[in-house]
Amino acid sequence: MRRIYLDYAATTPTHPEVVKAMLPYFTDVFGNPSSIYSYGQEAKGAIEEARSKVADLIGAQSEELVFTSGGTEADNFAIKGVAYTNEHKGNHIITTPIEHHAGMETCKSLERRGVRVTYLPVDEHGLVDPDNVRRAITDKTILISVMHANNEMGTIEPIAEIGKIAREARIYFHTDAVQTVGHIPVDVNELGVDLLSMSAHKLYGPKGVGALYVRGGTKLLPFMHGGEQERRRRASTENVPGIVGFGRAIELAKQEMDEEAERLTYLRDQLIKGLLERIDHIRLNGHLTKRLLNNVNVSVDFVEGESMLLNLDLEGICASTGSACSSSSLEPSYVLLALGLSPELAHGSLRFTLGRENTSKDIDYVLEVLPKIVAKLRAMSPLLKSRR
Amino acid sequence: MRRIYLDYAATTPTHPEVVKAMLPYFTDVFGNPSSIYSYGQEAKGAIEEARSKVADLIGAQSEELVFTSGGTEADNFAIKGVAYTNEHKGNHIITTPIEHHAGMETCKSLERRGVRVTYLPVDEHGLVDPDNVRRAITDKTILISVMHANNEMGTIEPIAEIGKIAREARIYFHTDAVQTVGHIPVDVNELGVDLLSMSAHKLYGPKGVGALYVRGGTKLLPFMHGGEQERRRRASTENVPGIVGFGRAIELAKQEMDEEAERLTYLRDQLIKGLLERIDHIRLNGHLTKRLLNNVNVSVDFVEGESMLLNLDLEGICASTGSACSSSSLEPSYVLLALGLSPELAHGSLRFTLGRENTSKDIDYVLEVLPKIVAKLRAMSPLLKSRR
Amino acid sequence: MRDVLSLYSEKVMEHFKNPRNVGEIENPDGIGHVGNPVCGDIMELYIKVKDEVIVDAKFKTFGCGAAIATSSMVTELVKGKTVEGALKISNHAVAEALGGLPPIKMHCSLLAEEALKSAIEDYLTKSKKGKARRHKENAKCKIQ
Amino acid sequence: MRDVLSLYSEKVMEHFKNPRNVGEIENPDGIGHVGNPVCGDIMELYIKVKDEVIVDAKFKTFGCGAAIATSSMVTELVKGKTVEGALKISNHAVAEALGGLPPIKMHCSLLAEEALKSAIEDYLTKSKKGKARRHKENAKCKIQ
Ligand SMILES: Cc1ncc(COP(=O)(O)O)c(C=O)c1O
Ligand SMILES: Cc1ncc(COP(=O)(O)O)c(C=O)c1O
Repeated sequence: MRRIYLDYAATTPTHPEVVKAMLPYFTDVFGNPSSIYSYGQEAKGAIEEARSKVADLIGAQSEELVFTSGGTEADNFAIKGVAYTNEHKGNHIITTPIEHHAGMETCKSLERRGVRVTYLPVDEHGLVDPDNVRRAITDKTILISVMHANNEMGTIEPIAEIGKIAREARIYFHTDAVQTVGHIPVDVNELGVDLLSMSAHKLYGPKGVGALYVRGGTKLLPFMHGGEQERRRRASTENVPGIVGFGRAIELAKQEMDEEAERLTYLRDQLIKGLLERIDHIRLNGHLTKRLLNNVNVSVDFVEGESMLLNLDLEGICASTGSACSSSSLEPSYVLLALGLSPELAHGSLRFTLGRENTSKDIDYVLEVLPKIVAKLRAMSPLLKSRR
Repeated sequence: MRRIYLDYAATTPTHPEVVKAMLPYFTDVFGNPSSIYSYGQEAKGAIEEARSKVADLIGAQSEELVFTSGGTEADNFAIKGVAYTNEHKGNHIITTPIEHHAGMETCKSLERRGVRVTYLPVDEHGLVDPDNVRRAITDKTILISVMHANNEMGTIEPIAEIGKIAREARIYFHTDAVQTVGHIPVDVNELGVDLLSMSAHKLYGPKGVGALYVRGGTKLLPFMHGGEQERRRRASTENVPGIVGFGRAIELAKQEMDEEAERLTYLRDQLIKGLLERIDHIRLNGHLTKRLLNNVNVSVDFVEGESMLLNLDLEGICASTGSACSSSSLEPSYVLLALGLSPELAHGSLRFTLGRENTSKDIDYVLEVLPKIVAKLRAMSPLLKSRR
Repeated sequence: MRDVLSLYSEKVMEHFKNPRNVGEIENPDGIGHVGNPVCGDIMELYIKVKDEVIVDAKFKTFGCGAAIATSSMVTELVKGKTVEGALKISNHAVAEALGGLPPIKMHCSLLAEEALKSAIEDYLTKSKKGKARRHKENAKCKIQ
Repeated sequence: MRDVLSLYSEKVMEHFKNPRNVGEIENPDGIGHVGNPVCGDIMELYIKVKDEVIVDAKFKTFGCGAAIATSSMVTELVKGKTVEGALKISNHAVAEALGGLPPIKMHCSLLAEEALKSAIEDYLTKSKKGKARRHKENAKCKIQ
């Protein structure tokens, strides 16, 4: 049976070119970049080359980038960093109820330590209203953190507009751009952000490496204390192969971005259209147009997400769901609930996220397989009966 | 010119077998381990296999291991974790002045937040006296953190004895075992530790992955907030290839440990003896016998470390120094100063750490080259003159 | 591709793929209705009783793979048992019969046990053969 | 293996490998002694002056690669200069002549400048041709 991977927002395969670029740094140029002998300096050079590639893609200066172990660390670093560095100035953070767990749980951890957090409302498409940001600002506000695009339902937020408001109010502005960097154009100056999180494994780079953009002049207490790596901003022996791979992945993403964007947008729209046509009682979650170009998120009435996923998996299709049952908590996706969905609909969500290897055939296959699965599950659903 | 790598304590080359084990997890089994489809579950299985290998080596249960991005994160997680979790119980930490930066800077960051830290004295060989630990305990003490073996001068601390004291006093006990795991036997129960830090790249595994052992029942607030990975103890998409590589490296270390131990001890002693014989005004730093089996640390009178390193590098030899000049601060190694060395002697230190690829020939070569370098530098040293 | 996901045992997947006794019973002697849409699991269990023996059982379930498999299994286990015997079927028995469940899915087996108890109570109440016993509260959205 | 380490420029490494003017001058006209063992850099600079022109310069240095290279370079730069001209040699000039220094090593060039100034002051004091000017304090253990 062929396998159709439609979960690129969860993670991507590392591009073979990326693996190739990484390999010498495991066994050959393996020196510690902090060492002064030439052998360590070579590794250091490779890191700096990667840094300038990443910086270049997002319109930043090399010195403004700090490599991390992934998107989660970048979010923790940014949010806790601003909170701890600016304790004397204030203790209020503005964010949204649809941030990734990495942002959300970090904010909650700060709430338990006395920080006040405002979770702005979002509309039924998941959009934040910049006016609400403006209104939420107090003289104690030290940080605004709004994600660039949501990983679950794909809505792209008005970051540039919020950036203007943050700048006027002179408040640090962080965005989690894990789902956008490498996929759509991201420019830290156009967005007006001071801090921006990235993760390599979402753009065909390796797992376990990411970066935080920190605008020049931003004071930020380190999150990882220890040695003097990353200009004393992030301790620990650098993950040289990972960083090199990240750089190479960024380079490839840049080359292919325009073409891929067009191709994936077409496939995405094909899938959305097909699903809405072939399955009744189904709805698209997230914004129709202000949307990640590879994201399809639907809620299917009367059936639960995990059972759809398992059936899809049996047919060789990898997808994802906001149903609780696929995680170790039981509440359904807080992101979908924030859009106003009922718990049933949140449990009945399915996410397909497209990527490099997908073709029209994959879409056709999903459109052939999923309606049957839904029919089978609906036949055993007590919810359907109760509506007859 | 041949290159002789004698800086295995800084980092090791990733073993080719380890790279081989990692490769499939970049491109083939690349799924997100949190996904429920079979493809993600395969990756999850690989992680759990690695976990049990690591646990097995240190006499722990699999559930007691949390993978991290390296030794630094493990130290941050352990120390900040205990401090934040036990704020209500007390605010006093006992540690040493010779911890790795990762432990040291983490403690300092806590001091800035009101935690009281006792830095125990060490004797001229770098040994902590367990009686001093006992005496330092107060009813506010929540953590004792003493490293297993020092990365710079190689002294192995009496961890098991301190473990007994900690257990009697019912105080959490952390050890940084980054330099020992995979090299000498480490058993969490024999050592009596509750928390133990490891790093893969010190044992022929990849950079950017490590682990923290957390004894069952230990309450520890997460350090990285976000998703539910690692049983909610450490968020972020797992670095699957890195973790698999760590597991494989541990397996290889276990197989080769006894033989390597004997071989390296012999080479180490050959190098120590040779250096003391061939260079006058030189002294061994650290303990003569309670010592990492691959560590040689000497101070050479009248000459500065970086200039020796550079000359060694020109001859193809990679080593390291506790001289400030090799880092971005100017103070010399706080570890060597803690032994009572004068600043000149600390600046004049050289560290050779041996590993898998070294042979007797390498030792002979160092013994041939270094005396000439020292002679050349002494000829231009104002310190030597002043003693004539 | 492996046919069986390692998250679940082979037996669970077998019941998930081919659930037994799906549907409703016309004029059932007892109906159990448990679960909660917030938690993402809703089970309906129907039983037919003759001479104190459960002669038929069917279910309808909205829920994850484990919820469907445990529903299927509990209907299998219960058929042919006396009402008293059926009351002794514990969630662990259901899980065991399925070759085990992942820890985070054990609550599904509890739900199946509750659905059964609830159906039997319904039967006992209707048939006035016993006083209504309070069945346990529905599982909260919490992992047991 | 590359002959030149990328931490330092080729020029720095060249002076490090073959430092010029190592040693002491017997009966020097001025000695500069700067640095501090705590910071790991100690420089001694000797000058010989004839008709207000520095005709010879030598050094002894305990320190890192940059310290040795800047010592070597400053002795080269100073030879043949008048005392007044030599006083104008800045640390930046020394660093520039070496093809640049890594930022964290700029303090070494400052030390070289100070060693030179100190030697000239010593000369001026001894020769009573000027009042002793206070030379700047030794660099603290801090990166400039
Ligand atoms: C929007 C967003 N932020 C943060 C993360 C966390 O990144 P990582 O898994 O690299 O820690 C993810 C993905 O997991 C994400 O989609
Ligand atoms: C004793 C010790 N602890 C901690 C670390 C930090 O480990 P890592 O570089 O993996 O963060 C090191 C090495 O750098 C070390 O030697």
